Order: sequence, then structure tokens, then C-alpha cells
Amino acid sequence: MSPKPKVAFFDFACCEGCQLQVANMGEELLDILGAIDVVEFREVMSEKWDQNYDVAVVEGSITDNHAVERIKKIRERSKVLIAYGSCATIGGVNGMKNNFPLEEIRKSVYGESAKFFDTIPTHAVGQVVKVDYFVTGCPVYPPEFVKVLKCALMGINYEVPDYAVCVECKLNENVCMYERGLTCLGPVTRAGCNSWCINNGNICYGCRGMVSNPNIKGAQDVIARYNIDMDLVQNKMNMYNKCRELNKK
Amino acid sequence: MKNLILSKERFEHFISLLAKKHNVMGPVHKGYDNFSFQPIKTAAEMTLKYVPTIIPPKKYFMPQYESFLEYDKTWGENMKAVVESEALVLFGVHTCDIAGIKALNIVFSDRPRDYNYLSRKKDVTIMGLECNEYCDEFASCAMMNNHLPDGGYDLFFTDLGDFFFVEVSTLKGDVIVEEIPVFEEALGRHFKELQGLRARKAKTFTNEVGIEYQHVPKILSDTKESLIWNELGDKCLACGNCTNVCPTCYCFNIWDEVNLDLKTGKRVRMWDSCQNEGYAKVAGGESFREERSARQKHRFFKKFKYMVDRYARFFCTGCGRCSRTCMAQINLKETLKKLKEEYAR
Amino acid sequence: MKIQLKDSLYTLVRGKVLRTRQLTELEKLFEIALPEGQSLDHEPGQFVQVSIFGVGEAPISICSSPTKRDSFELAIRKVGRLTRALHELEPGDEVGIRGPYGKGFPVTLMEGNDIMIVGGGIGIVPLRSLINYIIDNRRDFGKVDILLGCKTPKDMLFGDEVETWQKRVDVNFSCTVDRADPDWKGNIGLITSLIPGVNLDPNRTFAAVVGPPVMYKYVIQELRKKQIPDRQILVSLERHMKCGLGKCGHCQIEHFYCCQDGPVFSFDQIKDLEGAI
Amino acid sequence: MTNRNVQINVEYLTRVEGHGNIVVNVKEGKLEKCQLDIVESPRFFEGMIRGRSIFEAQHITCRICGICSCGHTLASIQAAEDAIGFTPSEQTIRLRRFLLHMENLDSHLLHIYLLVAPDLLGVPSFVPLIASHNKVVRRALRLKKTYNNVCDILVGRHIHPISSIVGGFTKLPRPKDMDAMLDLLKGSRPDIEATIELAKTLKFPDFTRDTEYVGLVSNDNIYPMLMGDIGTTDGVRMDKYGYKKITNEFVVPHSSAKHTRLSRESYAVGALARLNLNYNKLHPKAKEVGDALNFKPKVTNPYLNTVAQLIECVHSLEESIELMEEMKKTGLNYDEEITVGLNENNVIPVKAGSGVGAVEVPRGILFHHYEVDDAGIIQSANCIIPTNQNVNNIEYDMKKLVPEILDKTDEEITLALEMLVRAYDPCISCSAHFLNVQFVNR
Ligand SMILES: Cc1cc2nc3c(=O)[nH]c(=O)nc-3n(C[C@H](O)[C@H](O)[C@H](O)COP(=O)(O)OP(=O)(O)OC[C@H]3O[C@@H](n4cnc5c(N)ncnc54)[C@H](O)[C@@H]3O)c2cc1C
Ligand code: SF4
Ligand code: SF4
Ligand code: SF4
Repeated sequence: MSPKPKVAFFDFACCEGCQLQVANMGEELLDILGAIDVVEFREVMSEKWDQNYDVAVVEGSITDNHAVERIKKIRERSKVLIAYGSCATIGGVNGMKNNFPLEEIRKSVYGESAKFFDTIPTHAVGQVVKVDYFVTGCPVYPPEFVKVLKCALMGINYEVPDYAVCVECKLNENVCMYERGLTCLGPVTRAGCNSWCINNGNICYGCRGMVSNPNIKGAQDVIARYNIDMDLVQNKMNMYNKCRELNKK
Repeated sequence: MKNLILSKERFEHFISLLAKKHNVMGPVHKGYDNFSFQPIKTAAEMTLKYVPTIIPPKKYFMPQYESFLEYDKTWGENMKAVVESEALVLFGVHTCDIAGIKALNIVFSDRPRDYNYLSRKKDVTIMGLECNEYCDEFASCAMMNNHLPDGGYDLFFTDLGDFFFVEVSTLKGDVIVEEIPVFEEALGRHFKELQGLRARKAKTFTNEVGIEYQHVPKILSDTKESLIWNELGDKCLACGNCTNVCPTCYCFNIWDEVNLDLKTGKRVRMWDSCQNEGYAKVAGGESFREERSARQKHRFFKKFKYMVDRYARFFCTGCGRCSRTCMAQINLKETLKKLKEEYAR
Repeated sequence: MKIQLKDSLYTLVRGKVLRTRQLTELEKLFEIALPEGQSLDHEPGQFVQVSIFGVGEAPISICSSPTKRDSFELAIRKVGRLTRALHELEPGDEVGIRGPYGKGFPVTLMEGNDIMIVGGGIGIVPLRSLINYIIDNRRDFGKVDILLGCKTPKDMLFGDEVETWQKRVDVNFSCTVDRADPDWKGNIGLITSLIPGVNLDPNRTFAAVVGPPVMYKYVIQELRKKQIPDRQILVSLERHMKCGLGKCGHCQIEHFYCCQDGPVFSFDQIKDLEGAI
Repeated sequence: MTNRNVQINVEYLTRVEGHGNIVVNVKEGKLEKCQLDIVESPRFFEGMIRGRSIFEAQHITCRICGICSCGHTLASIQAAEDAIGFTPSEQTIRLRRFLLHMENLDSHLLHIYLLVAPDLLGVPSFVPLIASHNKVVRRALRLKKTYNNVCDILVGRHIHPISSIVGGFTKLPRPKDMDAMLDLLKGSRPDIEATIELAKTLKFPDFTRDTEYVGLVSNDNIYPMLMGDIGTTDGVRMDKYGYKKITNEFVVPHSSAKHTRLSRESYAVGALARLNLNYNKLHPKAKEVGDALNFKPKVTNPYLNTVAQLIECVHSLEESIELMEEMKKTGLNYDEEITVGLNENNVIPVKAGSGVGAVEVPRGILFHHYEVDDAGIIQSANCIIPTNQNVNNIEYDMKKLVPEILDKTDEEITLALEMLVRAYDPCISCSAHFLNVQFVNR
């Protein structure tokens, strides 16, 4: 490859855990830095870049008008745009905001001063501008991030697995949560995290977004067997996936 | 054919000695009545009365994930076909799982032969273990005629109270019993006890579904249009668990993984499932089994018809894993029963 | 322990791209040679697995005739990850090749008989291999009819070659498009409309049909009307394939593996199979 | 000089998103305006968590911040358990303390190496250091990776820990896991020692301002991180339920971050505050390092927060090794492994109540407060983040600092202010980002 590609990292509303996840890769990070030229990375760098980016890596959801303008500008300046982390790819936990009327939730947190805050319903980055690569997960699974980065550098596309987390979970030989009497969102959630949460004894919360053709009715039937309030189930499904609804319009 | 006995007192000793010389895998309790084949060093780590493991022993023959080609941009000289293999002893394999291994053997030794599978197969020693009772209500091993030992192992153990009756089936097995001198010759009374057990089993292990398995292919072809398939489709979440845990499912996917230098890399394969979205999709967007009902139907037909047509062997062992694992409670035995009722009408 | 295998099903041989030619906006033709002048030695209708390092592998029909021995040709439509990368290749670049795989057209069985070729859209790709084989061995076959159809005239692959077939005295050629442009002089309409007009002796006719999935049903109906026996109707099926060797399971059609038992089947073999056509 | 006019407006790269602002206005040598605005892009966590099960609380609120997600997790769990009246086991508490140490190590090292060191070495970021100080960068990454790996073993991952939940842990480390963690921790000692050596060579600006330092205090001998009362260097002491009296949140017109004050105009939290309050409870090895670095509480130079962090690192490392070794000796009770999703099994009974969690996270004391109904559904929530508590104190620091350095150049003043703010290790995620400085209309 000619000169090393210029890569910039940006963040919007999020916890910045995903960029930390990248920073946490240890010395492997230096291998990555050997393959690319990081020109902007706000969390750890003061340097700035005024030309176009070969690759923009974007984290976080779009939650106010300012952000809409900013992401549009980033898109214009970038050849390739990677959205990483659930906030960016599917709206993630920020989407829970959309469960409430905007006015109401602003007041509930900021009371009188609510009017100072410009806010719009939470959008995933891909719901505002075109995204070339998606790395879902809250936080991202570093091996997948590296995989996608390599695809971007090679100029080939990456498809987020469209099969359930259960596939990886079974391959890891976990005891299924349903056998333990617990519900789990694995069956409707896209794989690619190597069933991270279940390997560690927790259930799947659906942070990677739903498979393209989930059997929602079937899943509700399954969960309903456990005598749980349907609202709670709905809440659970919406924890990361609320922004899906914006697509339907 | 050689028959031996191993007294229960010596069993622990046997396993410890075996584990000193070999990599031994045995059924280990993972909690919640789930088991898994895991490396073991002592008999105490194993649970011999176990419900079929989450994943069958096929993982030792075709690992969930394996790389089989290392190559780079220069193509020719640096390309290496590789296989990761290790000599293993599998202890305590149930007859249903042995039947599963036999089914896989056929697929991978059918020409053209898959040497990744075959070289691993060569490295595995199989020590079977008889089920004296049903593991649970999901099993249908009697219907599939897999509840009794029928070859496919090196040694076979039957628990007869104070001792194990040990059938030495191959030279490989014989080498092991010779190198670990804890076995005694089987005498007439031992054979008698074995026959006693088999007679008891003949009474308890009866066809669970009430269909002679030879008839299943016909029943399936005649109920192709049945609404039962749609019912399964409505319930199924397409999670793929039923196929991933099945001892005879062998589908896989292939892709390339490059290293960060973008110059070297490998080609890998990972288990795939006919239940997954995209499994049968071709360029142009057409998917040959877009409906979940069609995928479920494919699964049943593959087990009970297609593979029978191709290899004259059923690709269901009756282990019950698919039903046990399905959170949508799609049950193989129940489904077959329903199909039969419909067929009879 | 990692062992190196002497022989593996998955080893690739090196293919060198000799020439490329853009056929249409989406399709490109590649001429590829194996090392040391080795011949691929395929049957018409067979396919190879083509690899690009780090990107992957895909089954592609061989579209040149086996009579052309020092190189072979592939016509590739740009649809996804690998095919897009293939389109970037230039003469001199290398690809990995495995194969040839599968069952092609049973040319020895077909010899001495009349041949009818029905191709729709990209179906012409595997058929081109057969057509050129027949033309190169023309006197071994009886009467030859070629019927081609595509969406619009500019989608017609191998246009100049098709013209030479059209001009030959030893083949009967006809062609149709769904939508014509002003320069079009041929037929307009579905390919099925061409079949009734063909004069044939069903007992000594082999029909080779390749096209998009929807086409088969209607074309076969017409052929059966012409009384061509099912075992003499040959089709080539496309399925998702990964290994090409009857192992990975993706291409299964009932008890057949499309990659090993096909992709060319006689209609007789598959007519009762669920989801084949 | 004294009649100088200075107007500084620190514009952040993220200014566009409205994270934060430093505004300094000196007119004719007189400081007219000096404020730190946090105009954080609001995410409404406290609002959107309403209506959710208490068992989901920690899962959601840890997403407030990726750096201190373990801290948020533990504060949230504490509040949740408090609200439903659940008492965690001794074993659980030990493991939680251990987890908090890992986060402390990870976060402090990130701050020391990636954020402070470039300032002190005169480069804009750690990237140029890869070439000039490759060994140092490698050590930093290695250290971070080590504590991350420990977290991976213990709770699945460091960012948004998986297995630490209300009630305990969903997965407990097996003996071989404990060995692996101990190996990692002990293996990191040489790198920590090298870090101390590096710190000895660094020079920090000379500036002091006495303020009130706030943190957890306790009556036992444990350096309080996970549990305790609230105490201050001005002698205030109260239980955690009084947190609102301590933080005295008030809104100032220029900032969205709620400001806090206690006995005086402002107070500080963080490593420096903790050392000023509990220095004698530190692990002996940490005290040794403190002596070697000439750290003598009460220290009132805010820039030395970085040194305090390093001393705390030694404490966290040594105490976590001791904790793990003890647990290895006694063994763990694996029956305590639990999973509660939506409380399907009623593993943990719920009841209506109100609960507070007060935990020392790397940047200072963090409060979570939930009210739940009898079904365990959250009715209201309140989270007070350390950086918010520090904002007011930083402003007062700046007000004292600016007049002292008016003789310096614009660049120097800006750098001194930036370094001051950075020294507090403002939670990069929950609060502002201080990278780009602009002088306006000087
Ligand atoms: C026997 C056979 C002969 C073929 N001959 C030709 C040919 O001569 N020229 C040509 O252009 N194409 C041919 N194809 C189709 C070609 O294999 C696919 O277009 C190719 O695999 C897509 O790969 P990709 O990486 O570009 O697409 P991807 O990015 O992997 O996916 C794009 C789409 O292609 C589908 N797809 C992926 N892999 C396959 C596969 N192995 N088979 C079918 N669809 C797939 C995917 O489901 C997806 O819908 C043939 C296919 C078969 C089975
Ligand atoms: S635990 Fe969850 S992800 Fe795993 S198999 Fe069960 S449902 Fe699927
Ligand atoms: S396990 Fe059950 S839900 Fe999952 S794919 Fe199989 S049948 Fe469907
Ligand atoms: S189909 Fe079900 S019962 Fe039959 S072998 Fe597979 S998992 Fe076992």
C-alpha cells in the first residue's frame, strides 16, 4: 500500500468505552498503529488534521442537532466511515431515551434548566449518514474490531454475522440460560461477540442488534413461559434496540 | 474378540494411569444437569451417569473452528495445508454418540476424502460406555436402534455393579488394556450378568415414538405439505442450537483471515447451520429456504430421508439433544409422532 | 499439534490472469493459465473455485471450451466481496484455483444426437463452454439449435461471439429480449416463446437449459410439450457452495450435493426433489 | 504587566458537541471572569432508567462511562442492594474490593501515561512518544493490558464488566483463574517500579491552594474505597445517606454541570483527597513510595494528584495481591454463583425502598441513589459523578492561579490551565475534554 491510510477517531454521545477498548489492546495496538496513521483521536491526542480522512472511526449516537451537522461534515471528509459500538451502530442504550417524550425526560433530569439542552430522538449514525462498516457491541469485541479494520484497509466489505448469538454460545458449550430458567436475548441477537456475556455467566442483553429476520413473536412466546411481565420483556428488548423503530418510518 | 472385566475398585486407578499416558477426555458436569467432554486427570472429575453432553464428541473430530490452509500473497511456495491434531482418548462415549461419529466418518471419507477429519479420526481412541437406563424423556435411541453397542469403538465398558464388562474391539484398544494391567478375564458369570442387563434393557428400551425407523422416510415424503412444518416455523427462532448440538450435523462455512500485515493469513472453517439466515442464499438474493418452516423441514428430511437415500444410514442417533436444547420446545419425538398421526389419517 | 498435510482437498494451484475484458457493466471476462502450461482438463458445465488471498473463494463456471487447452476463461459478475475484488485484477495478477469440480454436461452421451441449447441471462456462461465444444467438434453432433434470451440487448454477454454463432451455417440460432432498443432486429418476449418454433425429433434431442431460477419451470414445460424425455433435458443449478466437495452441506438438494452430483443434472434426476427447480 | 488584559476561551475539539469550556477574562490586571463550563451533551441516564428493573440498573448505568464502568457498576449495585435490603456476602465484598483496585490501576495508569506524561515531556500526545520513548509507551500499554486481563478473568471484561451483578457474581474464579490473576499482578511489579522511577524525574508546577478534601472514611483499618462514611479534611463526617447535604448541588447559570460545595466555597475529591484523608491506612509499600516521592499529607498542590494516583496504584496492586492470596488459601464458595436477569427465579426478593451507593472510583467519590417500588422497578434515580464535584474547585484553583502567572505568555498560561484541569483527571467520558485552547480577543 502507498502511504499509510490516515485514520481518525470521533465520538458522539456515548461512554467512550469503545475507544478505550481499542486503547486496551496493549502492545497489539502498536501493530495496528504500524499499519495506519492515526491523525485524530481526541481521547488520547491533541493533534488535529485538516485534510480528508481515509478512514473515520465513529463512536456514539446522534442525539442533538449539533451532532447531526458534525457527523455530516465528517462523512463529507471521509472516504470510508466505520461506525463502532452499539451507540453508533444501532443507537444502543442511548435509544432508551426514545421510550419517553423528549420534553418529559429533559425536565426529569434537569428540571428548570431543561431548556438549555438541545436534544432530538436518539439516532444511530447509520440513520443519519451512510456507514460503510459496522462493528456492533457494547463495548466492541476487539477481535471483531481488528477484523473490520483489516477489511477496511483491504477495501473489502465486512458483514456482521446474521445468525444468533446462540450459535457461538453453543460452540462455546455454555449451559443455556433457558435451561437454567432464565431468559436470554441470544436467539434474536446477532452473533460476533463469541457469546461474551454468556461465557461469563450472564445473559445476552441484545447489545449487538437484532438479526435481520428475528422471530419476535416466537421469542415472546418463549419468554412468556417464564411468567414475566410483558412490559419488562419489551423493556429488555428495547434496552439496545429501541432505535430500530426509527427505520420503520 | 476379547472380553475383560475391570473391578470397580480399580477403576480410579485405571483412569489415573490412563491419564498419565494419554490425553483423556471424559464427561464432566457443568451444572444444571448439563455435561461436557473435558480433559480429565482422575475418575472423580467425571460423571458417568450423564445426559448427553451439550456438544457431542464430534468437536474432537471436526473442531468448532479450525484453520486448514495457511497462505499468503505469493500463492505457491508459502502455502501450507495444515491440520491441528492431538492424540486423544475419549472415555465414556454413549452408544448414540458412537453412532454419530460413524455417520460423520461416512461423510468425510466419502470421496473426495477430507484429510483434516481423517487424520484427526486416526488420533482418537474411543472408549464407549453403555447406558443401562434412559438418560431422559428426550432420547429416542431405541427407535433408532442405537441403545446397544454395535462397533465403532476401541473399547466398550458396561457397568454391571461391582465391575465393568469391557469389550476389546480393536487392536488399538488391546494395546491399552495390555499396557495398563488392571483388567481380568471375563468369566461365564460375567457374561451372564451382561446378558441379564441386555434382557432388562430389551424391556425398558422400547421404541419411543412408535414408528419403525425404516418407515420414517416414507412418512416424511407423504407429509411434505403438512401444516406441522408451518407450526414449527412459527415457533422456531432459527437460533441453530438444534444443529450445533447434533452429533451428525457437519455443515461448515469457510472464510479467510488475514494478519495485520495484510500479506499473510489463513483459511478457516467454522460450523454452520442450515437454520441460519443466509445459509442457502445465493448471489442475486434468492434464498432457497427463506422460510423458517422450510429450514426445519430440511433438518428433519436430512436426518431421516436425504442421508438415508444417499448413504443408506439414518443421520439421527436418537440422542435427543436437539429437543433438549430447543428453547422453543420443538421436540423431535413429538414431531415425528404428529407426522405419523397425520400420515395414518 | 499442527501437522502439515501432504495432500489436502483445499490446496490451491496458482492461476495467472492473462487477459481481462469487460463484457458488460457488471460482467468481466478473465483468461487464466495454470503454471507450466498445465491444462485444466474440464468438461463443459464444470466449475472451479477461485480464491483471492484474504478475501475468500467462490465457485465460478468455466466458460471456455475444453478444446482450448492452454488456458481457460471465467466470466464473473460483480455481486459481492470476492467478485468485486476479482474485478480489480489485472493481467499478470494471480488467483488461487481449485478444480475443476462437479458433473458437467454428459458430452459423450450427447454425441451423435441433436442438441438444443436454451440460455437465459447469465446462463450463457456455462453454456458457452458447451456451445464452443460442440462447434469445435461439430461433426460429432446432429442438428444444433441455440436459443438465447436476456433482459435487454446490451445485457447479452459475448455479443460478438454470439454473432459468429448466428452466422454459422451449421447451427440454427435465435434470440429474444424482454425489452428491445431501436436497433434490435430480433425477437421480443420470453425465451419460452422461441421453443414451439423449433423443429425437432424428441427421441434424439438433448436440451441443455441454463438460466435464472425462475426460468427453468417454464422452459421445461415447453420442452416436455415437445416430448423430449426428461432424462434428455439437462439443467445446471446454482446453490450456495463453500467447499465444492460435497462436505460443507450448503448446496444440498435432497440427497444430492449440487457441487458433486451437479451442477448439471438431468431433469429426470431432480424433478421430484423438493425445491430443486 | 499588571494592567494586562487577558481573555482566554478554551475551545474544545468537542466544543461543537458542547462538552466544556474554560473562560478567563482579565481586564487591566484584574480577574473579571474565570469559569469552567461543563456543557456536556446530555444523555439522560437518570431519566431513562425509570421503569426498569433494579436488576438492570448496573447494566445500564455502567454505560455512563467506559473508563470507570466498574466503579459505576459497584456504586449502582450498592445502591440497588441497599434499596431492596440485600446484604452481600463477605466473599462478594472482597471480590468487589479487588475489582475496584483493578479499575483504579487501569484508570490511573491511563491517566499518568497517556494523558499527563505527554504534557510533562512536551509533546502533544503519546503518539510521538512511540518513536521517542518506545519503551515507556510499551510499558504503559503492557501495564494497562495486564490489569485488563485480570478483569477479563474476573468479570469477563474491564469495560462494562459482565459477571458483577446485584447479589454477587455470575461466575467465580476457579483456582487456576486465581493463579493466573496472581501471576499477572505479580508480574507487573517491575513495570510499576519503573513507573515510580519515571515519576521521580518529573517536575510538577509549583502551586498550592488549600481546600476541603472529601472522601470515604471508616473506623476500621481498611483504606476505604468500597464502603464507609463520608468524611472531609475540615472535620465533617456523616453516613452516605447524607450525600445530598455534602454535595449541596446547585446550578450556576454558566454550566450544565451541577456545582457542589460544603464547608467552604468548594471541595475536591479524588486520589489526592483520599490520601489526604486516609494516608496512614495505605499499604506499607505504598507509604514507602510516598516517602520516596516526598509526598507529605496534607498536600495542597492539585498538580500532585498525579503523584497521589501513582501511590494509590502501589496500594491497589499490593492490596489486591494480598486479597487474592487470601482467597486462594481459603478457597471460594462456588454455590454463591448466581444469575438474575429479570429476577425470573426470585433468587433475590425485592421490596420497595430507597438506596444509596457511595464508592471511591478513580476520580473520587461517586454516588448512585435509586428509589424502587415493591416490584423492584426504579421510580427515580440520581447519579453524582466525581468530576462534577470537582468543577467548582477547579474554578477556584484557576482563580488563584491566573493572577500568579500573569507574567507568562499566552501559551504558557493556557498550558498551565490545561494541565491543572487535566491533573484532576476529569472523567473524559462523563465530562469535558480539554485539548484545544484559543485566546479570544487578547
Ligand atoms: C456452480 C456455480 C457456478 C457459478 N458460476 C458463476 C459464474 O460463472 N459467474 C459468476 O459471476 N458467478 C457464478 N456463480 C455465483 C458466484 O459463485 C457468486 O456470485 C459468488 O460466490 C459471490 O461471491 P462474493 O464473495 O462476491 O459475494 P458475497 O459478498 O459473499 O455475497 C454476495 C451474495 O452472494 C451470495 N453467495 C455467496 N457465496 C455464494 C456461493 N458460493 N454461491 C452462490 N451465491 C453465493 C451471498 O449469499 C450473497 O447473497 C456460480 C455459482 C455456482 C454455485
Ligand atoms: S444462553 Fe442465550 S445465547 Fe446461549 S444458547 Fe441459550 S439463549 Fe442462546
Ligand atoms: S434449537 Fe429450536 S429454535 Fe433453535 S433453530 Fe433449532 S428448532 Fe429452531
Ligand atoms: S436430530 Fe436430534 S436426536 Fe437426532 S441425532 Fe441430531 S440432535 Fe440427536
